Amino acid sequence: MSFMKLGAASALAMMMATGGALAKSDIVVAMQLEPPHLDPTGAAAGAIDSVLYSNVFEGLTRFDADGSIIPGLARDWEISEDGRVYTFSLAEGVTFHDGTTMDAEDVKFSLDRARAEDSANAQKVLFEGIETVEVVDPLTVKVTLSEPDGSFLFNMAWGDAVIVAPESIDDIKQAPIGTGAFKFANWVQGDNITLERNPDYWGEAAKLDKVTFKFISDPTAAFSAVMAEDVDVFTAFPAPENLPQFEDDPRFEVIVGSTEGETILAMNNKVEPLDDVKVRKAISHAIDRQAIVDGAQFGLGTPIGTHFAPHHPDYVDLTGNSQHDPELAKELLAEAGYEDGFETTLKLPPPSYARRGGEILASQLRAVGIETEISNLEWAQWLEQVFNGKDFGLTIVSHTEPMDINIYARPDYYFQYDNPDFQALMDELSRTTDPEARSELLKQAQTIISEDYVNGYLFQLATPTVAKAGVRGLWKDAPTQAVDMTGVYWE
Amino acid sequence: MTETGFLGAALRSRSLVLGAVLTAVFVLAAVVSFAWVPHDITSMNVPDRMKGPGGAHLLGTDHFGRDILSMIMVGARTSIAVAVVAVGIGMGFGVPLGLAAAARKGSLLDEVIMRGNDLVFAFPSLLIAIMITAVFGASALNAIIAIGIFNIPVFARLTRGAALSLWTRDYVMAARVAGKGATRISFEHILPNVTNLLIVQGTIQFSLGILAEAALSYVGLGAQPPLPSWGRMLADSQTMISIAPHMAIFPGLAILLTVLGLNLMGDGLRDLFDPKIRRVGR
Amino acid sequence: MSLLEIEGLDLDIHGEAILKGVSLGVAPGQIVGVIGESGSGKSMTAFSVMQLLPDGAMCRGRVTLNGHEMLALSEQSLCRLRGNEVGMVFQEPMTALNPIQTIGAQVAETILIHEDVSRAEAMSRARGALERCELPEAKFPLSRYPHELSGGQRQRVVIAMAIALRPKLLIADEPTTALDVTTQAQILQLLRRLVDEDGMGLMLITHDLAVVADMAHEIVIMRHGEVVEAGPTARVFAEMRHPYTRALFEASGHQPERDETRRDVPLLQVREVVRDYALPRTRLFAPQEHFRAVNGVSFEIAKGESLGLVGESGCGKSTLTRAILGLEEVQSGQILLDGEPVFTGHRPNREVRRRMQVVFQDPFGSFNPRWKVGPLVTEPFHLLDDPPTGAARDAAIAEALESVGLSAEDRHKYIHEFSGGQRQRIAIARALIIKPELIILDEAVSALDVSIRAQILDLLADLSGRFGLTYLFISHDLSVVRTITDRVMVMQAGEIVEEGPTALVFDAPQHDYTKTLIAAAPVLPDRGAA
Amino acid sequence: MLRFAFKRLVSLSLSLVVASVVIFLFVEVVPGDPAAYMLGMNATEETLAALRDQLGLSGTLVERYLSWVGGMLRGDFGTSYTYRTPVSEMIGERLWISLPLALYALTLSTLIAFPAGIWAASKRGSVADVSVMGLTQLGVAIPNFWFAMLMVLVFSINLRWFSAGGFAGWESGFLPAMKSLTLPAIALALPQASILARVMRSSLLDTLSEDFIRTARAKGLTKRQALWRHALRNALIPVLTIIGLQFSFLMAGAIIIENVFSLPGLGRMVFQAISARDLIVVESVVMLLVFAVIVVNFAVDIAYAAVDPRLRVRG
Repeated sequence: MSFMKLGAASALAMMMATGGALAKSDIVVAMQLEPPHLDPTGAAAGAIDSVLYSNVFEGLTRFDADGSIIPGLARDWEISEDGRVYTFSLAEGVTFHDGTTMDAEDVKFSLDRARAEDSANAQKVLFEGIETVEVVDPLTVKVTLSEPDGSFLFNMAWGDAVIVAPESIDDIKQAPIGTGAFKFANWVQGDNITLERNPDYWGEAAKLDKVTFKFISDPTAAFSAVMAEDVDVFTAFPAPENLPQFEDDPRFEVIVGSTEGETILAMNNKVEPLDDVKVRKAISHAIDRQAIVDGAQFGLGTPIGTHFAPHHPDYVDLTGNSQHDPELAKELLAEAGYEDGFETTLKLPPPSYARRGGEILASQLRAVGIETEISNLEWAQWLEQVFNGKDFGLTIVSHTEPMDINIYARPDYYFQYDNPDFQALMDELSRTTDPEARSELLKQAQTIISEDYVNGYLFQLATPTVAKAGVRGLWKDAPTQAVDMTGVYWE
Repeated sequence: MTETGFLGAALRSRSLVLGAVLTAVFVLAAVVSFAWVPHDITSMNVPDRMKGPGGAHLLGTDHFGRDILSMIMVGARTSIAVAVVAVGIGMGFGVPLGLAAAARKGSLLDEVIMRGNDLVFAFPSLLIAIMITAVFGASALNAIIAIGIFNIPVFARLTRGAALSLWTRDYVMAARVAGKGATRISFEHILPNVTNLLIVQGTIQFSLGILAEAALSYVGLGAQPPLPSWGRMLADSQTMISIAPHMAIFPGLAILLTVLGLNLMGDGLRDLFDPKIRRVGR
Repeated sequence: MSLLEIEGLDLDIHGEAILKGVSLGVAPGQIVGVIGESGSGKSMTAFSVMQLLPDGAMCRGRVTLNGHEMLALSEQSLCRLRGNEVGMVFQEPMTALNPIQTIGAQVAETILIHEDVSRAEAMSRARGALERCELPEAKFPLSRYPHELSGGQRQRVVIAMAIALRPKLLIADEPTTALDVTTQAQILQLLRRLVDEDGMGLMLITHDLAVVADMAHEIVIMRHGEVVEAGPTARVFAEMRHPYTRALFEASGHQPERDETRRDVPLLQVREVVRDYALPRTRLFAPQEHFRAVNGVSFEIAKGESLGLVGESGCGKSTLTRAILGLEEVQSGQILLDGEPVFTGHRPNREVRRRMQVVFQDPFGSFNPRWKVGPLVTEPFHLLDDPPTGAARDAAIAEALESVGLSAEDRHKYIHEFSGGQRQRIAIARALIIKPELIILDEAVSALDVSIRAQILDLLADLSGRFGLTYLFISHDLSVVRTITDRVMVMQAGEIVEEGPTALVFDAPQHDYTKTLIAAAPVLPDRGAA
Repeated sequence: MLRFAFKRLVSLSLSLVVASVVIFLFVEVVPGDPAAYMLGMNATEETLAALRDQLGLSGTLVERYLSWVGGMLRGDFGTSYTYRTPVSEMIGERLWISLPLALYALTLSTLIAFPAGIWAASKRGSVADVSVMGLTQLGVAIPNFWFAMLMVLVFSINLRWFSAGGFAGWESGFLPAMKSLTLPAIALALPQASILARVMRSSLLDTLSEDFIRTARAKGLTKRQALWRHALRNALIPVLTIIGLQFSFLMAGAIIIENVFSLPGLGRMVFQAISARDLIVVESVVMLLVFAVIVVNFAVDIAYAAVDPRLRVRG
């Protein structure tokens, strides 16, 4: 029976028992959700990447703290003129945690595995562009794309594109073997995962000996765990309402960064009356973003006017298009033939930004005559009814994938927006690699979806991190779902 | 026990009076809430959120700035409605099953009903309630069904037990001599003599229903917004318990006092109906 | 100085006076009979001696037992006396013993409580006490549990417990009321023997004058908490100074006048009836065993006749009744009422059942407490195809109630507003309402006090004369059957062992089972026999 | 006695079979596809189909039921969709929290309820009786999750005596582990102790009014001796049933308390499995809980026979 597994010393418990003395080279990081398993290429659950991305697994390229793409296992690369052939030269002397060497073979194995017919990779679409992967020599790989893709290097930095080894692929879900600065040590299911420093790491060694990830889903338990100093850091703290208490407590410091999560009021563009742009515009003007941010997120989160991350250089502030103006909203509804408003459904997924935001939004829409029937769904039901079934009027969800404005170019996507000009714009974007041209195209794209009032753009999801004073090197923002501990240390 | 005697004894029993008063307060609050509520619970004004009790808001405001007293009054409607209908389902199905099982004691029907009861008792009620709401979606109606199902075996078993002892009585034999069939006897003779027991158990199941509804909506599976419910108010208040304790205390107190009132009433009624107690006299 | 002296004992519970100025005495070796109907306070007197009174009881006066002033003693010292100097035996043997403890342990406990002896020693003395009460080691080892014994045997265990420490005084509160006639005789005989052997005083409480008549040296007659008459048994029977004593005596031997004309037109014919009950299987696949409750019974009742059926509990008389009433199908044989079969195929037919009704024993259990008397009495109308309604219905109710000596207005009352005797009258009214020809009286008067019993017997005799009714009178009480029936049958283990005119059967019983039955029944001395 | 046990065993296994069918059908009806839940929003249809194959979700209803039940008989509950580990292993780990918690709560509840019930019954109508009855009325009425929240507020956040949640793990020693189970056990024990005390009191009062108690008093036993030697053991029988019911409730009913204290027990695992549509886990755990309840009921029946000789002879 699994008693032995439980018996393995859980770092957290030892820590607590021996007090803070050892804390200097160890750290306990708490987060809300526990990863279902430990294969980042086998599921979409963000928690897997949070624990393993760049700590245990590394990809060819890698996200830096500010979201820019920096070299990973591929030290440098040349791109052919027509932008279709990428030749990566790999870092030397890189070994996996089980001692096997990491070379071009492993890169080819990982990419072929992700794009294979029966691949269970959640982001399989990132690899569709790859035509061939050739091993030139142990340290060089040549990847040929079917057509140029400006964001290929960006895609290779995703957690789903990390490099894995055929030797250790079989039980990767329970014992992940990567090339990162930390090695996987132990997993007490339902409670914690511990990582230890990888002594023979090829790059700059990690400053900490041991990192323990503790999973506390209940917001009150989270608050008390931090207050009782059971944990050193709590990433994406679930209860923003408690932050003021941590701010004025000298033992702690609060870091509020932003994420790639554009939180939107998605409208089903194919359903009466939401197919009429006037109605969508009316709804956008009925929304008071600041009230939702204050009410639901206790002030955390920056209002957005379009589906783009405000901390990104190419962001255009279009909140002006949808100012909170209930009178205008009523006029627009009247013009569209709905003087006494209409009834629609508001289906909400579990996160508190959706549940609380939904209640506030419902009262704001009611003020202009739009009645909403709220139904709180679990993720499985939300995916089935809203995302796949498209059986909804309105819903609130935060899209946390980085740079995902291209979803507006997919007519079969759940809010069913079909605009040929926008689709053409997206094709052009994927073909251009020149940065200035790309940012001009991105600006145009943001303006189209904002003026077309495809969805009600609410706010960019913030990520509050509460840490003990003295912890250094934590990421402020979350350009991707990751808790990169490689650069973290105690002062 | 002539009519006046019944009322006299009722007033003398302390727990019955206290229980009735407590329950009446909340039933009244629910009824009044249809017509009047101190503050409109649909409108939110975030600026004056989490205000302590006193001033404009007698019991303070919640995390959206809504008046807690009004929320509790309207929440009473949900809790009481769910519990009443759930007990109704329990009695509606349970009592006839119990009567039928007793009328044909030892027959296959009796065995099937009793085994069925044991089976339903074996299922962990809260878990099944959660699964029901997972299948049909979380709503007050599904909470009613989930809680109602687990009331059925309680009433079936209670009715069967009481009916079995009545079937041995001479006046049932007299009715059989008068040619009456089992069903007719069950409703003319057995049921009237079991109603006292059902009323007492009804109040107890009513209070358990309120607790169950609160538990379900606490995990988010009871009544959905904008319909307020005490359980969900507790769940919402949980994270702010250290900065706004009043948000957690008042809904909890509402649940406590309603359930306490019902249980006291149940006790009072049990003593009132129990001839043993009455003969010895308080 | 006599063993027990009670002087001017007053007792009230929650302010309600139960005993008023009761005085009586018991000398060593003397048996004092305390007679009274229910509610006369006879049991409370016994409990006052033992000081085992319910909460809220207030005692005044003097009770001295063997020199101890009982009312003044502390609970501590009272406990030392109970079981040691005074023992008590109760009415209900079935519930008097702890069901989950062996009889050996329970008897030994009396010894262990009062004396510092080893458990083995106590057990062996318990063995001795049980032997004295005629419970031999072979059949009744100490390891037996109460539920494995019959009512009579359990009463013997209770007696063994009471006399284990050879108390000075034994109080027996209606020790044999719940037992059969034959067992009753044996228990009384045992008590007399124990009194003689130990020379202890016995306070015997009963409501049956006959029981006390040939046993008690002195008798005390109580009514509503007061002693109305007391003295040596013979003198009391001879003088009967107090009117209540006379009424009590007269009622016990009451003989209602009946017209004795012979009748021979048969009404009910029972031919070779057999009735079996399936026993629960002892082993899973064992063949289904049966218990034969009625084994080939045949008899006839003529119109207007009053037939008695006597037998101890378990002889099958109730099963026979249910068969006659058509409530249970018989395995073989036939039951005909005026030539018509009670059962056609598997269904009892209504026309036959319409012509017979039943009156039950327990006045408190035979009425639905939720119904008023009106609907209760008219329930048999359900058997009629077009029962009377409106005014005709009211008239029928009024006639039925008045014929049993109640007023038509009683129909609006609830049953709990009537006494035991009145309820039995209502039961008879219920039986009369559809004018049946045959009424089965299943222990109809056993639960009534002697004085009320006499009135009901008079009523039944009068009704049979007026309406030409035929009675099947079932009882375990021979003295009642003797006074009201023309013919009598004696039933034992499912068979009729003797049958004949009542006077003949009682005076010259043939079958020896009948002989033991009649011998065991206590008989009142004839009036005036000095 | 043996036949009595055999008969109960037959009806027990019959209800188990019926329970397994009911659970399986009920879980199959739950809408929502586990594969979609795991692969998120951008998964393509073939990847979903590929994953469903891997999880063994594609067989027909009957095939899946038979393989599930067949597995269970061999102790193999199948592999969890989300965690990809054998369900039996997960259950094993979580049982090490739910079972001790249930036993801890049951002991607490019995230790509180027995003395309170006996004390109240022996002093019927006195101040002691009224106060015990009043307290138990409160105990029954308090929603245990609200009580848990208040305890966390007072003991964890303000007084810091207890950690507010999480489980220290058995390897950190018996005491720290029990310490983290203490508050949840108290929250669970409160209502149970109140119910048990009331049942104990009423059962004892009934027994004290029996005839054999009067016989015992007539033999010279003091009130206390009569209560301890005769009344108590007879009064235990209905109390046994309640304890049996409570244990089965504690095993499954702790879902909410496990959530409030974020204890990784069985209840919480099933709750999370339901929202993650990890159906194989849900089926197996509910089946296990039903099995536990039926076994406990069976044990209570046997205990009946041990306590009450009248039952020993039956059957």
